[in-house]
Amino acid sequence: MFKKILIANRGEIAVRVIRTCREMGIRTVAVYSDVDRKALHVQMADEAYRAGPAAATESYLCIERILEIAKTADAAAIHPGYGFLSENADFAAACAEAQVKFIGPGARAIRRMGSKTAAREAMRAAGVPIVPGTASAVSGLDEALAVASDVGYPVMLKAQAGGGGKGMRLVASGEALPSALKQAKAEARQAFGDEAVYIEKAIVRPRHVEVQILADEHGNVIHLGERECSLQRRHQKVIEETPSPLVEANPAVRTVLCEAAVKAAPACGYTNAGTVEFLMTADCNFYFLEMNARLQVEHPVTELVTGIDLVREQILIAAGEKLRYAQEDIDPRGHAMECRIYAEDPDTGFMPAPGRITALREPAGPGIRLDSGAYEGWQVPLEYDPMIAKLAAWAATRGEAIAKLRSAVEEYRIGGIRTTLGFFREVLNDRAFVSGDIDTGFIARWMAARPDKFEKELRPAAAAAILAAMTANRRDSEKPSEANMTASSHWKTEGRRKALRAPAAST
Amino acid sequence: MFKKILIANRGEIAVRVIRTCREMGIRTVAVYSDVDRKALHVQMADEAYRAGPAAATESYLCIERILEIAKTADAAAIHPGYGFLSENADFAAACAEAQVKFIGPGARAIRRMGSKTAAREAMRAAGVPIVPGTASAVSGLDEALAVASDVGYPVMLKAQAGGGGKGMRLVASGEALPSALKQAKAEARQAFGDEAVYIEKAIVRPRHVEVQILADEHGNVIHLGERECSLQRRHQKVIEETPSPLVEANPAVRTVLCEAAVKAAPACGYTNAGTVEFLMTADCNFYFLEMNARLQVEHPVTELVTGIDLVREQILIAAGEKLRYAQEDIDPRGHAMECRIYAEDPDTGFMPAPGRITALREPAGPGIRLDSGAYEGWQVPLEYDPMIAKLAAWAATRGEAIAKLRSAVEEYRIGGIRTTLGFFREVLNDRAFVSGDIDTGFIARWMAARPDKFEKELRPAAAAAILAAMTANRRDSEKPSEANMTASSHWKTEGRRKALRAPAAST
Amino acid sequence: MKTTVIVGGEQQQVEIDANGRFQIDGLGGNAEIVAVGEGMYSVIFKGAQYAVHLERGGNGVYRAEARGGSFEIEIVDPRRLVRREAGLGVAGSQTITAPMPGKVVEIKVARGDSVRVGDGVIVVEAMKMQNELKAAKEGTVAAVNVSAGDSVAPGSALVVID
Amino acid sequence: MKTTVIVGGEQQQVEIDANGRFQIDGLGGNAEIVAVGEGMYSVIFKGAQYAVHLERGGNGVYRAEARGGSFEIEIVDPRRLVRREAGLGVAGSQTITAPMPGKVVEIKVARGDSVRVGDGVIVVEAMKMQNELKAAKEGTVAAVNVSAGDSVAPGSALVVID
Repeated sequence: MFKKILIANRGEIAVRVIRTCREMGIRTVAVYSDVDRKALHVQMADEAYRAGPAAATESYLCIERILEIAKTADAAAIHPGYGFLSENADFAAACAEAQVKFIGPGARAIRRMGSKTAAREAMRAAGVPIVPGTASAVSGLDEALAVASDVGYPVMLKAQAGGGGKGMRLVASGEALPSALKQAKAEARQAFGDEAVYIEKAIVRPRHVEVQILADEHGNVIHLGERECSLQRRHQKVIEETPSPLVEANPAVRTVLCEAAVKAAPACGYTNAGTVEFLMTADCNFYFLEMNARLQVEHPVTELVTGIDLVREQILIAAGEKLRYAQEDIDPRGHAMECRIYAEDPDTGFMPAPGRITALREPAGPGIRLDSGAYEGWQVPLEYDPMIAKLAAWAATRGEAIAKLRSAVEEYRIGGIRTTLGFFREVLNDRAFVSGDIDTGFIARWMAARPDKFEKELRPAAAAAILAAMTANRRDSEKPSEANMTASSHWKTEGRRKALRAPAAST
Repeated sequence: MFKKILIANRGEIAVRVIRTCREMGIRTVAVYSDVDRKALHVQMADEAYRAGPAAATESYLCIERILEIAKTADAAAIHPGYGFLSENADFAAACAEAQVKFIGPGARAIRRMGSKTAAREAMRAAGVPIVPGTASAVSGLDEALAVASDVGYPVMLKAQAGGGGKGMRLVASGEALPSALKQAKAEARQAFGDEAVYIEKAIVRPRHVEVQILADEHGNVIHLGERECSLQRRHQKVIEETPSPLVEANPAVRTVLCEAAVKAAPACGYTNAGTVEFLMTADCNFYFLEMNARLQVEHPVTELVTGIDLVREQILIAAGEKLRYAQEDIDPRGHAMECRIYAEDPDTGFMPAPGRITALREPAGPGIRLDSGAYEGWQVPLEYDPMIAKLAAWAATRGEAIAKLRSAVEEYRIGGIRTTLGFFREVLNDRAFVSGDIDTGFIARWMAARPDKFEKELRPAAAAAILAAMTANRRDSEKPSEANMTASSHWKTEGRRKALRAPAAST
Repeated sequence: MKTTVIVGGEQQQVEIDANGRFQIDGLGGNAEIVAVGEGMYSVIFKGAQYAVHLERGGNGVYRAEARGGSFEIEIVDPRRLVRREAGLGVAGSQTITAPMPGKVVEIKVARGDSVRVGDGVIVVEAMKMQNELKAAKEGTVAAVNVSAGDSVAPGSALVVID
Repeated sequence: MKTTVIVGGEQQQVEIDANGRFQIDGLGGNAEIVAVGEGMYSVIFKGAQYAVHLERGGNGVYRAEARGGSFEIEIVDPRRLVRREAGLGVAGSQTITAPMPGKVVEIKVARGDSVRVGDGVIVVEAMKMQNELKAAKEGTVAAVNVSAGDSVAPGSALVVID
């Protein structure tokens, strides 16, 4: 087994990987950029090395620097987390060359899966259904317009090197295509260093259903069931769950779906943990979307129902061990659901809201799992992804899991910055959501129709809030103004409640 | 279903019950004494009423006041938690009379089980093995001496109305009996308002194994497997786990043990959740110890392996519903272990250490469950039990659960007061503990032989600590001294490490 | 004494005495208000308990969360109130402000340009997301206060539309 | 400049400069020390990271936890050191102090009584537990400063044995 593992990541996922390493008796090496010296993942590691300046390209994305640290620290393996270098084939190749084990699939499999177009081809060959669209990146606007009118609008623009919604755009008509293409390319270039974008027909009201697989280096592949991640905003998942309510209602589909996912792995020489993503229609037709050659953000819900620690299995697989489970050993229990807590302001169209966390009360108790990179006093940096924590709940049924998650969201208090907690409080109470009637357009529609909640039943709560505010105001008027006052001083001007896509204009 | 439940308790258990109520859509009513106005359970409740002054007898133990509040708030049921009124038959009877449902067994069953001697009789009649000793409370010192020399030393003194180690004393010889009897009676009187004490032969190096049962009001009884709670200090459990390592190694015993527990319930007309406690010898003979007619402190470990919310089941049973599970539906998975975090100083013989919590970092992540009544800024009151939180870990195996719990203890930081966290850090690393070689005398022996850990491997850590202390000292010398300084100013005089039973003498 | 409080855009008169006896918009009673942490309060009245989380916005403005509701509360300083009222009716121009700290990536308008509601005006990047800020009124660009590449603080005025 | 630090009962000389370059008992290097919360520090040297949790005990005394070890550290103020050394050898009497805030339940000795090591002297109750404090030396009770029923603060002198 590895004696020491370097975690080439930051935030909650670095913390999460460190936890499993520690439980396995493996020493951990953290890396940090200049703005992350005080980050939680550094405080939890046995060793910590400065990777470089704040800019990710000069720190967390800098292959030479990461490998240099691995060498200095004598790390036997590198866990890349998700994002950053996790699906970078060059990095996997460089690790192999430096004789540091990359905990993930080989460079070749990453390359094939990383190119969404090559992945589509491989899947088509393996007999997995795919969405109609271009076989490779479009050369320019003219080709894009031609393809789009060929498969028919709406179409989806996607970064060839992409993932996580970066460089993705839904385009409803030809007029919107030029600007969308430009933006998608710019985002793709910035996120992946590759501006290639391809086109797919947009499936109407699709659900996002994905299958977790584990593949060892001896040819064994199993799946750990599906997850549904239909609640997305700007193509970013925000709520994920397992089992999928749609699949759960149509259990015959599960067999076909999961078998397709298990077929996908050998089709590209895949090893380690991976996720095969599908779009699924209301009548349970599904199409290959992409394969994520890494640990997913939403892996905790699978861990909660299967009882399997995916990071532990990743490490064991990377160490050359055979899978410890056969397919029939996998016996999911109950229902798990996760929300991603972002440092974003839902009342200003989810604008990023970095800043200092001045107060923190974290939810806990039966069935609650929190994966967080935050602590009281921590300054959420401006430079990276705004996700600061993942809150998950497990219960016997979906209804109980929702109730539990709702209650935990209510308990969760993050002071000093704006977060998406209030948004989840509302969505988790939504009748359609609770009934499982969801698709990837759910949140956009919900935001547009978002109810104004200043209702009678809240009157006593408003009175309590007023009384607390008056008490606080008496105190505050005796104190000088604080740093975080500035950060929040624009509320007043934003109008109340009705959140537009980008309503940062004020009168 | 009940619309509103009053929780006649405080601290972590009140918080835990509130959580399940909230998930079930039941409104919650908290009660609080004068020193608990800012307690966490109050902050989480929908309604909160002052019960009385700090003294428990005038607040949490005051039956009339609690029932008065239940009436004012129009609560349909009362959950008593553990401790306080949870096993008070008069309270259960008073609830019945006031037509408020007591969430627990009926007054008669409590009375029978509450009298340890009557419980022993009932068990003997039902064919459950019991420990040799008196059939009822001893009349005085003379009888005590006679019985003790009859069954043979060592003997155990136990409060007839007891539970939770209060009023219990192990007596090795006749000389120690008078003072022990006096102390046990005083403690029993204070804790339960009843000084009756009985005598049992002390089983040598017993293990404490108990079985969780659920009994509905329609005659159905199931068990949820066993727990082992052999790690005790002053007869207080400090680490609990399920399954029991001893029973796990002798699975045939489980059937007999759990069947005995299931027999116990009808023997005394028992309903709702309960626990049948046994002493078990190394060769798996077991003797009925007592029946706890309430939710146990350590119930989370059972919840973690079975996936069943015991509080939810308690409420459903109290509402008259039939058990939702048959015995064959109960399918425990993996291993769970809990430690009880006390506001006590392990370096001064576990002296209570109330005070203000000045910093708090709570552990979280995969497999971690925290039930806490604490928050940063909270003043741990002097008046009640010093347990402030329970930290539990679930993993596939016992070894992994220990590693996880150890790691979580390491993450857990409670500033401003002394706690037993450091003690757990050491015990969870103990070789004998890890191998499962435990009994109820484990901790006392371990404390006596507690190793001095200032070893070479800690030298760099000590250097880091010195550097941090020097940095802090530069800051602190610029600030006036703080409130919590006083609370900790006696460290210096206590000598380092070697903790005596009651070493509060200083030179 | 009465205090003027603006909640959800509506002015209300609040009375509260030293014993916690209060009167707000027809609701009244005895309230017990205790601070339980930075910005955390527990308020009890008529038996009901409200855990209130307050965020201070400056100038007597607070954002409060309680019982799943979120409220914006302004406690009006009588002196300020005079200024507020004097200032009414002056407006009509629009200032697009930075909603978060970030970097200006692109400015899509120049001084004097005509814009319509929904037109993209400026793109600000933070936390790896490019956010296009749009015009919320029709008019003419009166001022552009920043250049591409500038770092901007939250609330700083970027573009003014007349 | 060298600072004297007492750790685990042993005096050590510590050198540290403004850049974090330090020398302790043969260990040396460049340390980076950052505060990450009330009493929480992260110290990195030679690549190793130590999360240190400090509790302040007054007079330059700290209890520290790091890497599973717990340390008592006294940073010696040169002026205090002089007093310390001057005070040595005066002792011999023993003061039994309250180890926690609590209530005196019973006093088992009176002034002038002889006590032996392990004799119960006084019983203090806190958090529902009665704690019997015992004599740690043989001698005579020189003073009893409290009565049954008294509330006592931690560290207060209860009984003195000569």
